[in-house]
This record gives sequence, structure tokens and C-alpha cells, in this order.
Amino acid sequence: MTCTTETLVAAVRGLAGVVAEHRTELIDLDRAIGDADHGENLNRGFTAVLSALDSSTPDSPSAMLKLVATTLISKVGGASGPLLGTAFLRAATATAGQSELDGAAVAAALKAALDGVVARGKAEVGDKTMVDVLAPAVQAATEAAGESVAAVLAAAASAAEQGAESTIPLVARKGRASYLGERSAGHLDPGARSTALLLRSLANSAGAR
Amino acid sequence: MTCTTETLVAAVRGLAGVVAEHRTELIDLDRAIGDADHGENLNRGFTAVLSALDSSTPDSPSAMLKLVATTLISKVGGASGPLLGTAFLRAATATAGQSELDGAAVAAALKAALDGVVARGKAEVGDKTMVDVLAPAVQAATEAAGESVAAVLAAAASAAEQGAESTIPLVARKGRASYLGERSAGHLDPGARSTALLLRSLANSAGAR
Amino acid sequence: MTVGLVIVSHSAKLAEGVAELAQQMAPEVLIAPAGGTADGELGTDYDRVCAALDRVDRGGGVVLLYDLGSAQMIAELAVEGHSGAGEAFVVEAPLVEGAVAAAVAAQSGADIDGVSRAASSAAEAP
Amino acid sequence: MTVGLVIVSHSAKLAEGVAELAQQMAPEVLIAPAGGTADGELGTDYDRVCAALDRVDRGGGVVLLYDLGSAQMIAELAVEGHSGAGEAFVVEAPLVEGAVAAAVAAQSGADIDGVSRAASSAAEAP
Ligand SMILES: Nc1ncnc2c1ncn2[C@@H]1O[C@H](COP(=O)(O)OP(=O)(O)O)[C@@H](O)[C@H]1O
Ligand SMILES: Nc1ncnc2c1ncn2[C@@H]1O[C@H](COP(=O)(O)OP(=O)(O)O)[C@@H](O)[C@H]1O
Ligand SMILES: [Mg+2]
Ligand SMILES: [Mg+2]
Ligand SMILES: [Mg+2]
Ligand SMILES: [Mg+2]
Repeated sequence: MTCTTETLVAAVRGLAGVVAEHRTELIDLDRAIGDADHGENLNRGFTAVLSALDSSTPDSPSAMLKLVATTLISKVGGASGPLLGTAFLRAATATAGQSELDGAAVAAALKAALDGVVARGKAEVGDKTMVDVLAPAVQAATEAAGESVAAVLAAAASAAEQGAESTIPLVARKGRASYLGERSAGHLDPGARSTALLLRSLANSAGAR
Repeated sequence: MTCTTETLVAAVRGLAGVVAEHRTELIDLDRAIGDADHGENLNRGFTAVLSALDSSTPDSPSAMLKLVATTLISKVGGASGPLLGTAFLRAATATAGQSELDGAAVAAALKAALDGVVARGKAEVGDKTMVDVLAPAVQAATEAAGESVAAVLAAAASAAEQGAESTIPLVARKGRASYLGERSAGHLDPGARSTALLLRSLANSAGAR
Repeated sequence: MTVGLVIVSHSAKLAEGVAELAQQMAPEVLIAPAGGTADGELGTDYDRVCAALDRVDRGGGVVLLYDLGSAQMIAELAVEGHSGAGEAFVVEAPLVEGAVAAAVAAQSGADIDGVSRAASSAAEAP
Repeated sequence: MTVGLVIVSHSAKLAEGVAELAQQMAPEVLIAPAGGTADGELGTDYDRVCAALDRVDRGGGVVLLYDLGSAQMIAELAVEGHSGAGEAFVVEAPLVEGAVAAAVAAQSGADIDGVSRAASSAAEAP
């Protein structure tokens, strides 16, 4: 199965649902090493994405990804806005002109998203950010690129979950948590957690088809 | 003639008059290399000193100097407040316990005032500040210390006026004007000008007796 | 064509306060605060930053200063999306000290490189 | 006994904005803005700084941050006149960046030396 505009729209609606469901959890994670708004930020952003979908219908996977990007950039209000916004923007560019995405296209889009986050936030693996999730997810997706979209995303989601766990012992070197220095160790990074949740949600949407 | 509480109170009233008279000039000087408030700051401060004199009567020169100090610190609202406030505070301490000040006591009080300004603001001669006025004034006053109060203050005032002129070509290294770098050269420093005006006013009050 | 400034902050008050402090030393420079979210919360607002950028762009270029890392990223996105008359740069500088130094430089006619340099070399208050 | 903070500025908005930004990262730290003059103008107000200092002094000490040189001098005078429960220091630091770093340090229980060090070693936003 490939990913069409329609299935991608459904998957994005799924993302909004997952974010709403985990809003409090993400706020609590951000309270420990940040400013307690990550769940609220993402929920505000994805709620706005749902509203945008009420009034406009994207005509390609790329247009859908671009709509998510611009909405998150405008509405999130925290670091995750420009970061995930840039991720979706780069994914939109990577998939431009394609009416359906196969496993390889999805893997390429994920790689573009990672590159965008790194370009925007200058974080490396080990800095205790969403990069610790995206980097292994892209690696797993690239290795599975010859398979179905569902298989690519399932591989990415599993690697993402491990990546999120890997942030717990780390000392933050980027973002607000870096103000805490050593005291940031022992906590799951909120952006890492949310990124893993988003990837698992995409994998579930693809797998359910 | 020595300086008594009564003559000092009259001299302080004279300072308030001179500041009010030169308010606009000092504002204009500060507009060129600062934030255009020096005349307003000092006028607010000395107007408050006059009000304070309406409701309380200092019982010694030191008490009069202390009243000026605390009022300027509370009311001026700009750098000249803590600087002149510290100057008057140190002069009050230097004259504590004396019911009348002779030339030597006045010279010592001026020296204490200079030391206070330097301790507070860390400026040196040549930094384009009121220190460029106070330092030569103190030197002249110290040399004349064996003479009358009027002679000491007259010597201080003349040296002060030269000191003020000397700030024109200087590049500011302290205070707001230092933000202008080289572009601060060619302007009379507002605090240097006001300090010279204050010393001339004191000299005139002493000489008129 | 003086350089304009945009103050990007998570707090509306902070952005406005920095702008008024810098404005005092630079009465002719266009300085636009862009702080807080549209609903009055602490956070950054991309659309507000873009509007501020447009407002102060008179062709001489615009320098943007920010408080925290996420404000820096939003400022960079606004610059990438900007198609105004002049160039726009986000400078790495202490916000308050950099804004005052940048405003004074702009007031005295420095170009965008001069204003950026003034901001980024601003240390603590002299 | 956490360390308290006072934000001394020429602008009331600036002081309040810095305080709210820092407070977000340090909900339990006492942070008092002391900005502007009593009549709402730009300038520093000694009495306001003294009142702020008293308000946040809970015995663990108080760190004061400032925007420009004259605010630094007023802060130092306020410290000299302070006879509160704890020590008080004026630190040389970039105002916004230093306040956030100081607040985070105070929130995590650092003593007055630790909080001062966090402020003065705060460079630009990470
Ligand atoms: N420079 C960066 N590079 C990559 N990720 C970052 C960076 N800065 C922050 N993040 C991510 O953003 C998350 C915080 O997002 P959020 O709470 O929405 O923003 P804010 O910190 O502005 O309140 C962090 O947990 C981290 O994963
Ligand atoms: N660090 C300092 N040491 C000595 N004098 C200073 C210092 N900073 C400023 N001044 C003096 O203060 C004057 C400006 O006073 P004022 O305009 O009242 O304060 P502000 O600069 O805060 O608006 C300057 O002209 C200068 O003479
Ligand atoms: Mg957050
Ligand atoms: Mg936030
Ligand atoms: Mg002034
Ligand atoms: Mg002033």
C-alpha cells in the first residue's frame, strides 16, 4: 500500500488525536526540565491543523505536509513549532509532485525532515532533543525503504521509541532544558517523547489500512 | 567667613535655582550624547530637596548634605542620582560633628565627594564624565584649603569650568554616552556641565556673604 | 535609510520594554517589539514577528534580536519568508544590551553590518 | 531558603517581562521586578528597588540584575542600605539571559554564590 493524499489526511487527523490524548503527559514532562507547555503547544498547533482541514482540502501529500508545516509554525508558540514546522516543510519539498508516496518516498521524506530539524536547531544526537528520536528513526526507515509504507513507518516508530528512551540519562545541551545542566539528566525529553508518539501514530495509521 | 548650617541651606536653595534655570540646556546637552533627561532629572531631584526643606530643618551642615544626598538618590532617576547622591553622602560623612565648616573642611568634603563618585561610577579622568570636573576642582580646592570658604569654592569653581570644557573633545568611556563611541567626541558632557554649574553656584553663595 | 530593529521575545512586556529603552537612545530608528502569543500568553508568534519585520523594513535592512532559542528559530523562519525591501539578519547578542547598542548604531547611520556588529559585540552595560 | 531575584530596569515593562520569562522556568523562586520611575517614566527608582529587595529576601540572599549602568549604581546603593535577613549581591550579567539562568539555578536550590555564578556566566540563549 502506498500513501495517498487521502490516507495522509487521515493520518494527520490521527496525529491531532494522539497529541490531544497525551497533552497532560507532555506538559508534565516539560514541567520537569522546561516550561510546562509542550503538550499545550502541540495541542494548540494540531487543533489549528484540524481547523485548517475544515476549510481547505490539500490536493497532494506534499500540500498536506505543507499545511501542517505552516500551521505549526504559526500556532505552536514554542521551540517545537519552528522545529516540527521545518520538518514538515522539508518533507513537503521532498515529496513535491508525487501524488502517492511509496516506502522509499516516505523514508526520503523522513530524512529531509531530520535534516530540517538539524538545520533549524543545530542539535546533534546526544543533546537530549527530538533529534535523538528522528535520527535513529530515519536510519531504520532508510534500511526498510524497499518495503511498504507501513513497514517503513513501523521500523521508524520502533527506533523512535528507543531513541526517546535514550534521552533519559542525557544532559541537555540544546533548548530550555540546557539551562538545567546536569539536573536535566534522569528525565525523558518532552520533544523526544512527542516525536516518537507522532511516528507511532503514523505507523498505526499506515498499518491499519 | 565659615559655612554654617544656615548659609549651607541658603546655598542649597541656590543650587535648586541654578538647576531650574539650566534645565533646558542640560536636556539639550544630554540629547546629543544621551537620553535627553539630565536637566529634568536634576530638576526633579532639587525640587524635591526644596520640598524636603519645607518640612524639615537640618541642624548641622552634615545633616543638610545628607538630606540632599538621600533626596537625590530617591528622586533623580538617572545616573546622576546615585553619583551626586553618593557625593553628598560622603561629604556629609566627612563633615559629621562640625557645626561650622572652614576652608579646609570644605576642601576635605569636596575630596570625599570626588572619592564617592569614583567609587560609585568607576570613572577616571578622561572618561568624559563629571569626574573630569570634580577631580580638578578638588585639586584646586586642596591647594587653597588654608584660605576662606569663599576662596576655596572660587578656586574649585574655576577649575571645574575648565574641567567641563575639557570633556568636549573626549570620547566617552562611561555612562550612556559610551554607547556612541567616537561619535561622543565634540560634545560637552551634560554631567560635567551641571557639576561645574553647581560648584559655581556654591562659590557665588559663599562669595556673596 | 536607517536600519530597523525587531525585538523577538516570549513576553510582550519584555519586547515592548526593550524597544522603549532602546528607542530613548535612538529616537529616529524604527524599533518593533514582537513578543508573546496572539492570545496574550508567554511564547513566540511567527505572524507577529513577520508583521514587525515588514513594519520596520524601509530598505536599509532589519536586524532581529531574540530572548531564547525558540525565539531565535522563529525569527530565522520569519527572515527566510521575508521578501521586503532590505536584507534581514538575526543576530546572536544579549537581548537588552544588544538592542541598545544596535539602536545607537542605527541612529548614527550605520549600515546593517555595522548595526549587527554593534549588537553582537555588546557586552554588559558600560 | 531559596535565593530571591530583583530585576532593576529603566522600564517597568522590561522588568516585568524579564521577571515573567524567568518565573516560567522557576515557579517557586521569588522574582521582583523594579522598573521605571514612580511617575511611570523611564528611569530607575531607588525606593522601588529597596521595596523589591525587601520583598524577595527570605534569608537565602538576593541577587540583583540590571539593564544599564545607572540601574547598576541604584542597585548597589539599595544593597548598601539593605539590612535584611540575607546577603544581597548586584551581578554583572546580560539581563535577560542572566535572569533566566539565575532563576533556574535558584529553583534548583543553588546558594547565592551559585546563583550569581549562573547569572554572570550566562552567555546567549542556548
Ligand atoms: N535546538 C533544538 N534542536 C532540536 N530540538 C529542540 C531544540 N530546542 C528544543 N528542542 C525540542 O523542543 C522541545 C521543547 O518544545 P516546547 O516545549 O514546545 O518549546 P519551548 O522549549 O520553547 O517551550 C524539547 O523537549 C526538545 O525536544
Ligand atoms: N560611571 C559614571 N561615572 C561618573 N559619571 C557618570 C557615570 N555615568 C554617567 N555619568 C555622568 O552622568 C551624566 C548623565 O546623567 P543623567 O542624564 O542624569 O543620567 P542617565 O545617563 O542615566 O540618563 C553624564 O553626563 C556623566 O557626567
Ligand atoms: Mg516548553
Ligand atoms: Mg515555551
Ligand atoms: Mg540622561
Ligand atoms: Mg536617563
